[in-house]
Amino acid sequence: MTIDPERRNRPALELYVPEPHARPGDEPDFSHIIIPAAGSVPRPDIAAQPGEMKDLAYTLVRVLDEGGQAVGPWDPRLHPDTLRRMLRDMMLVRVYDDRMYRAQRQGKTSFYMKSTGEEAIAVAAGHALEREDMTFPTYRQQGLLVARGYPLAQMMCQVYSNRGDKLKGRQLPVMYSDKAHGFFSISGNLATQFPQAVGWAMASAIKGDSRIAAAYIGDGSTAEGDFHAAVTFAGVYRAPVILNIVNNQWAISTFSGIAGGELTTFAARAIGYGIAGLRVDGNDALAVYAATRWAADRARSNLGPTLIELFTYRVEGHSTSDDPSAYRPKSAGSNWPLGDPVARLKQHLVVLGEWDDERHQQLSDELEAEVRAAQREAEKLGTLVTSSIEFPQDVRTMFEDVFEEMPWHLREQQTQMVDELEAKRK
Amino acid sequence: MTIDPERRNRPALELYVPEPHARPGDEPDFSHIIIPAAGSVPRPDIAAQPGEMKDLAYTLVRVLDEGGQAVGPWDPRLHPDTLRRMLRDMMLVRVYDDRMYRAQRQGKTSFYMKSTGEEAIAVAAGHALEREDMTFPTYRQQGLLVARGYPLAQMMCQVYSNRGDKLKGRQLPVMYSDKAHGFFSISGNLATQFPQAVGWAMASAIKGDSRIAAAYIGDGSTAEGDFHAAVTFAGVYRAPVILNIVNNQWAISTFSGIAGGELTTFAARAIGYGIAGLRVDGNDALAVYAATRWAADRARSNLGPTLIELFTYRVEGHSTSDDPSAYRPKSAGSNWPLGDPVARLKQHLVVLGEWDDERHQQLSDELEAEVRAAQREAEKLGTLVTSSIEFPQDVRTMFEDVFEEMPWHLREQQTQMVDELEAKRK
Amino acid sequence: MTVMNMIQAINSAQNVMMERDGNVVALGEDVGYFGGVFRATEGLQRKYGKSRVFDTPISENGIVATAIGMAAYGLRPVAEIQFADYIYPGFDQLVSEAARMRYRTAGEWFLPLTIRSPYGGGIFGGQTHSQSPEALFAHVAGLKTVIPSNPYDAKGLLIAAIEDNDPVLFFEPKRIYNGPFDGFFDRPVTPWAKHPKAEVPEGHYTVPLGKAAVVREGEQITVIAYGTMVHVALATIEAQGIDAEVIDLRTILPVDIDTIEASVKKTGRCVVVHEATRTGGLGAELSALIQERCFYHLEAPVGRATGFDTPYPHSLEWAYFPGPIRLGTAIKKALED
Amino acid sequence: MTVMNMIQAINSAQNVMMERDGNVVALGEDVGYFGGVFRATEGLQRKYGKSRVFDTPISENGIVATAIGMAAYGLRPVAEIQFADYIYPGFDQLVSEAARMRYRTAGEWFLPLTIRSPYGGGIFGGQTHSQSPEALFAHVAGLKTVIPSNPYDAKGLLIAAIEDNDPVLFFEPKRIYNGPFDGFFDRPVTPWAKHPKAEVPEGHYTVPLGKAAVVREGEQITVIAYGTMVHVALATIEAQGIDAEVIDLRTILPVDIDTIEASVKKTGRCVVVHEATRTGGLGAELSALIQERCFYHLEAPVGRATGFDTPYPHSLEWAYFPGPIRLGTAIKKALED
Ligand SMILES: Cc1ncc(C[n+]2csc(CCOP(=O)(O)OP(=O)(O)O)c2C)c(N)n1
Ligand SMILES: Cc1ncc(C[n+]2csc(CCOP(=O)(O)OP(=O)(O)O)c2C)c(N)n1
Ligand SMILES: [Mg+2]
Ligand SMILES: [Mg+2]
Repeated sequence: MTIDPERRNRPALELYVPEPHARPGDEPDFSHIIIPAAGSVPRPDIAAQPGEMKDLAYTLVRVLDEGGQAVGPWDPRLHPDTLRRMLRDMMLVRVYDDRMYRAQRQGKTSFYMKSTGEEAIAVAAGHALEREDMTFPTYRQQGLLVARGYPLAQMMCQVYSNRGDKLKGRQLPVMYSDKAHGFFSISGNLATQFPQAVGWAMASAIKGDSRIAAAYIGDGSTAEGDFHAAVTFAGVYRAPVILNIVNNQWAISTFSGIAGGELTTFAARAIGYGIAGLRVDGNDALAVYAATRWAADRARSNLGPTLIELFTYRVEGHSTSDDPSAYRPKSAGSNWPLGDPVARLKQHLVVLGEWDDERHQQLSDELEAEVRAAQREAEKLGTLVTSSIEFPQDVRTMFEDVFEEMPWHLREQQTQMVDELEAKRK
Repeated sequence: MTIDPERRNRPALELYVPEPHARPGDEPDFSHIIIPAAGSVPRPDIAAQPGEMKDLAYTLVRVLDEGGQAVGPWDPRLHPDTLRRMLRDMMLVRVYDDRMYRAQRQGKTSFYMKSTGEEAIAVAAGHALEREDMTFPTYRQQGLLVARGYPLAQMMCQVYSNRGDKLKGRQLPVMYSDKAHGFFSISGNLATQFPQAVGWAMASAIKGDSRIAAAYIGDGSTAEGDFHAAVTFAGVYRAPVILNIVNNQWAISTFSGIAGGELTTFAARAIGYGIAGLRVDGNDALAVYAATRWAADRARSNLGPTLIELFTYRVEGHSTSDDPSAYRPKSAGSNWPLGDPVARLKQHLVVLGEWDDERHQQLSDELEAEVRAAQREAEKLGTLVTSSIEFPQDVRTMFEDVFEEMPWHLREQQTQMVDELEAKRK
Repeated sequence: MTVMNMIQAINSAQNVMMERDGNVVALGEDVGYFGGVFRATEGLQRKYGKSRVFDTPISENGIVATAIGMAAYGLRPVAEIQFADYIYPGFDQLVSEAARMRYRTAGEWFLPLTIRSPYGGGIFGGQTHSQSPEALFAHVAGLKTVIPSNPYDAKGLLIAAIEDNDPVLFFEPKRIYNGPFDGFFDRPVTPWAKHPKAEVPEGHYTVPLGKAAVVREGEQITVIAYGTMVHVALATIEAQGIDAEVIDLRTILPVDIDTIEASVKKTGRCVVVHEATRTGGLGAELSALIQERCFYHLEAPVGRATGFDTPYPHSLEWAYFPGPIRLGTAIKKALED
Repeated sequence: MTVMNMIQAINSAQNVMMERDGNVVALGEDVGYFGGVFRATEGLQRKYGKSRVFDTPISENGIVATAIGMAAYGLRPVAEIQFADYIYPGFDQLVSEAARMRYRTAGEWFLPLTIRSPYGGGIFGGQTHSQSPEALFAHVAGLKTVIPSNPYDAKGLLIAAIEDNDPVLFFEPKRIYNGPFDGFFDRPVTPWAKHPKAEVPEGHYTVPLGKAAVVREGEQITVIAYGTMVHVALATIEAQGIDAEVIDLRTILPVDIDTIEASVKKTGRCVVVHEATRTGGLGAELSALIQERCFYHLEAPVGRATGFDTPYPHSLEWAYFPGPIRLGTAIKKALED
């Protein structure tokens, strides 16, 4: 504290710095989390004005209740086949994540990121959207690719940066891209995809087409200016876009309070911009499905964007480079009161009489086998070797795709590189 | 419209582009503006939670009613001397603006920006804040300097980029700076000052001091990422800062709808971030004073930031480079239903029996004389001559203040410039 | 052929392209109803409608980002940044996204995107309406940068930029919007009408990206310039009676190395002139390239006549601006060395 | 004296300065409780409290902007940008604000502000965890840029940066955080412990900004390097048995021209090496400066060994990285020419 000659008898100001409810050594504490009952939130007509549905930003759209029943107006009433497909895709994402995580630990690649506990968010949206809609994901929506049937082996080739990687080993693992599966190229720079999705959606409107965009951003990343640009432009032009905030309550080591999450919900941002907003239980596949559909219908009817906060919890570390026990209680993930999305969907199917433990185990074994087979296939095309110049890619490709046509300086550098490599090989 | 093979029988999307209510040739149309009665808005305790005062973002804090009476809980009950000082400062700003505008038209400088119709916003805040508080203004709050008694001649020297300009002619006219008068350097880059103010306020809190910051931004500029950074950081750290949005309904040629103003109020942004927000009649000096004081008291009591939308109208062109008749009806400014801030404060004083037309005329004449005298004084120190190398500044100063100490390359360039100038003079 | 100034030529390029290709759209602050603060999009909204020519919020970041999204969809957006000095809020989207998209997706996504921006000094705009940031973009792999010096090139290059399948930054030297300013600020301004390059075809044509123009052949020295500086260079050598070869780069990246190399090998001397700050400016790269490639032909060091390493000061505009004296001194030095 | 690696030295510099000066504060993404993703601020929050060492929202723009405000108040903020590749959202605040504040207010406001950022490649971080953007900042008048190559310098330079009254960018080559990597990626990593420059005083000392170090004297050729490349340079000339003079620039801007000039005038030959993309990189400026100032001493063109003009590709890291072969080839060429 400095001596402020002008302070007179005023109180000293203090900097407030938000602090999570529990730190390593503490018991995980989720007592501050308010969980409205499943089925308790009304479902407005898609043509309702944003001003009429502000309350939806402060509650939680939930369909699956504690007993595994689907209840209330948001129940999307899906056919059991659809539910089983969603369950399968969520389980597949989890098996895939575990495998790739282990592959990284085995030194087969440089980096990996799991989506454990957040599988419903990507998978249910993948099922709710139309195939021709474009998604602008973060690195935690691998479930969108799985839900749309993208070959696992191809995903793995990207993770391995190997000969089979359609991105030619240029991107960090998990930064997939596939136009045909409506999955926009993932950027290492957080939040940039959010306003790009709005531009894409505006283009669809400019052309008079019917395709919409669905964008994803993390709770931490909402602080970036790109978030603001996205919501501002989406609102002004009534862009046909779904703006999803995946609030898994952690950035890397910082909790959502550092992004403003102590002050209000992330869904409330929608109110600030005057657009429609929903807050949804992200561990409830049916709620995610229903909310996505509702927002998609609005977008497709020229009723503008919807901001959806998907409330969930990042059960595991941020990435393979992270050890969460350094900043939060070890068992935090397993104590998350909204449960596990896979277990909840499974329970629902069981309650419906459409599923049982045996079939579950069988499916689980099948998926393990499927992933293992894909891995074998992918590894035939190589894995990342970090201390070798036996690159899976032809080095000449390094100079391609900087521009459509290679200019003289890149041609010269390409020649230089080829000579260099020969010298290295000697 | 392209043929979208996947559209099936869906409706075509359309891009919506907001359009103002009236364009050149139309009658000015303000029928959509909702004006709550003066005195009708409650005044919460400063310790009230932001969540309890959301309504304040959708109404309009007004104190002066149509008859010139100060009414309701926001009446700051100012002494007539204070009211007269505020009136005087507002009138002075207007006279000053007119003079400098004319000076630009006479070729004495390159550029000027008036604040006509917005004088109450800066002047009343200047009176409500403590002298040691720091303001982070835009180019339309010259009234802050006037209210704090900054010498007019010095302002003019800046506008003329002349020998007397403490900024050494480096900044575009109206980009004043004066630390001693708590007026932060104005940037040509919109919005940058908004998060800087938050950082300044955080520093005051870090030091345990009691000084607060008041920042200004235009309605159009709220779209910049800096706005988002400012409100996010201010909320997270409960920074002692007042975040003022001056909504004069126009950027340059674009109306506030292009910044999202059709969707909700700018004050509603506060709700989105979970901080306190007010919407205030910016043409009502008493309302501006009261709101500023309320927000300042909150900030000083460690209760965090307040976002204030000051609702007003840009009566004249954006700057001397702008002709508003190209994009809005000519008489729009004079039809603005919230009236003229000078006339309204004058009326109030008259109603109070503390003022009359004669004194008003006398003051007006005095101010004209004062401004004319200041102008004579300033012009003695030169005006900008755009086609000459008879610079008011020593050219060597061009290389100073890039760094605290001049590095070798700037010293070399300085020598080169001096030689060059001699060659030019020949 | 019609006589056009730079603004008219730039307007015409957009008009021609919007007419030919329904995927071309224009956006930016004040570009819609009003037609741009420099009028570069005047009349286009009236002609092509609000969904193809529209005003944007004041967010350069949002402008670039949404334009990227539009380009990813398949449009060819032409986005205006009102002044080049205001491009920095969009810098991340340009550098991390626009420049990298084709590369990081191995060609699956590419961005036929043009960013237009009035640039450079000479109009008493002070330090935030005068900047020349081209070198920042030249250092970023994946961006092309174009700077025209006359109406004919402006239209042809802008059409080429819009037709290009990669992001192109198109900087418009605002000082020469209305006439070919040669740096003699104390002489009356000449309008474009008298300049041969103001004869502009009304329809479609292109001036290829990546190709410089030798605007004057000469033997004594090579002067490399672009934008406003082309006119300064011509005026300077004329005033000094020097038989210089003057190259108008037109495209900053990829630079036309063949034209540069041939000229410098012929003359043995070279000066680069630009308005941007000196350190790390384009002159540095050109100087490095030339000495790498023409070392044994060089009879004197490659000179640089540039803006100083300071912000652009409002009242000292003519002390900052690299006019005929600065360039003339550099040429004289290169000839004498 | 203690043996420290780079991270420890950087941590120590902040610790020393926070202890001495109550105005020094540290902020950035994950720098508070956790102590930074590279642990550069580990233990500081515990020691100095949350109001002096704190986590920020993920907004590089907000970090730079609020740090500017704090510096304007009179603090000496040390802000971390988690990776240099993520500095671009803060580019406008750095370029338009931090760099200009002293100038535009004629010294009334100045900004004693340090921006630290891990930078450079060599850790398989792919194109968004590997970049070297220093040249972008060297082109901007008003910013200083520092890049240390060893623990001793890192601490002394960082203290000097924090004490400096102008904004300083402090880029930390993350590849050498734990050991002096020399570019031979197929050999085991040497830890700092064996390096003489890992002997670091525990208390306060400075290494002055703007001064290069001649890390090896030699006669045949001058190699100019900084950061990781200093170790690559030393290893390369040792492997090739060349008697080169190796200059470690340490400060990128203002560059130590006297040391460079003296060395090149002595050796007559020069190669600049950096990891950043070649076109418009710092090598261009150095090459231009050297040929301007040492033209008649140069026996061969100034060479450049650099990263290629492409993004940094994840799997081709060792093809991109300018290691001993690339530098060796450039040196050989400069010696033979
Ligand atoms: C512009 C930018 N800044 C910082 C980073 C480093 N970074 C990568 S992920 C991450 C945390 C993101 O948290 P959140 O947005 O909540 O997403 P989550 O990982 O929880 O899904 C950070 C800080 C980055 N990649 N890009
Ligand atoms: C970053 C940036 N972008 C664009 C501009 C150009 N510009 C100057 S003022 C202005 C309009 C600002 O409107 P608003 O924020 O509403 O403020 P007002 O002038 O109405 O007070 C624009 C677009 C700028 N100065 N800086
Ligand atoms: Mg998160
Ligand atoms: Mg406005």
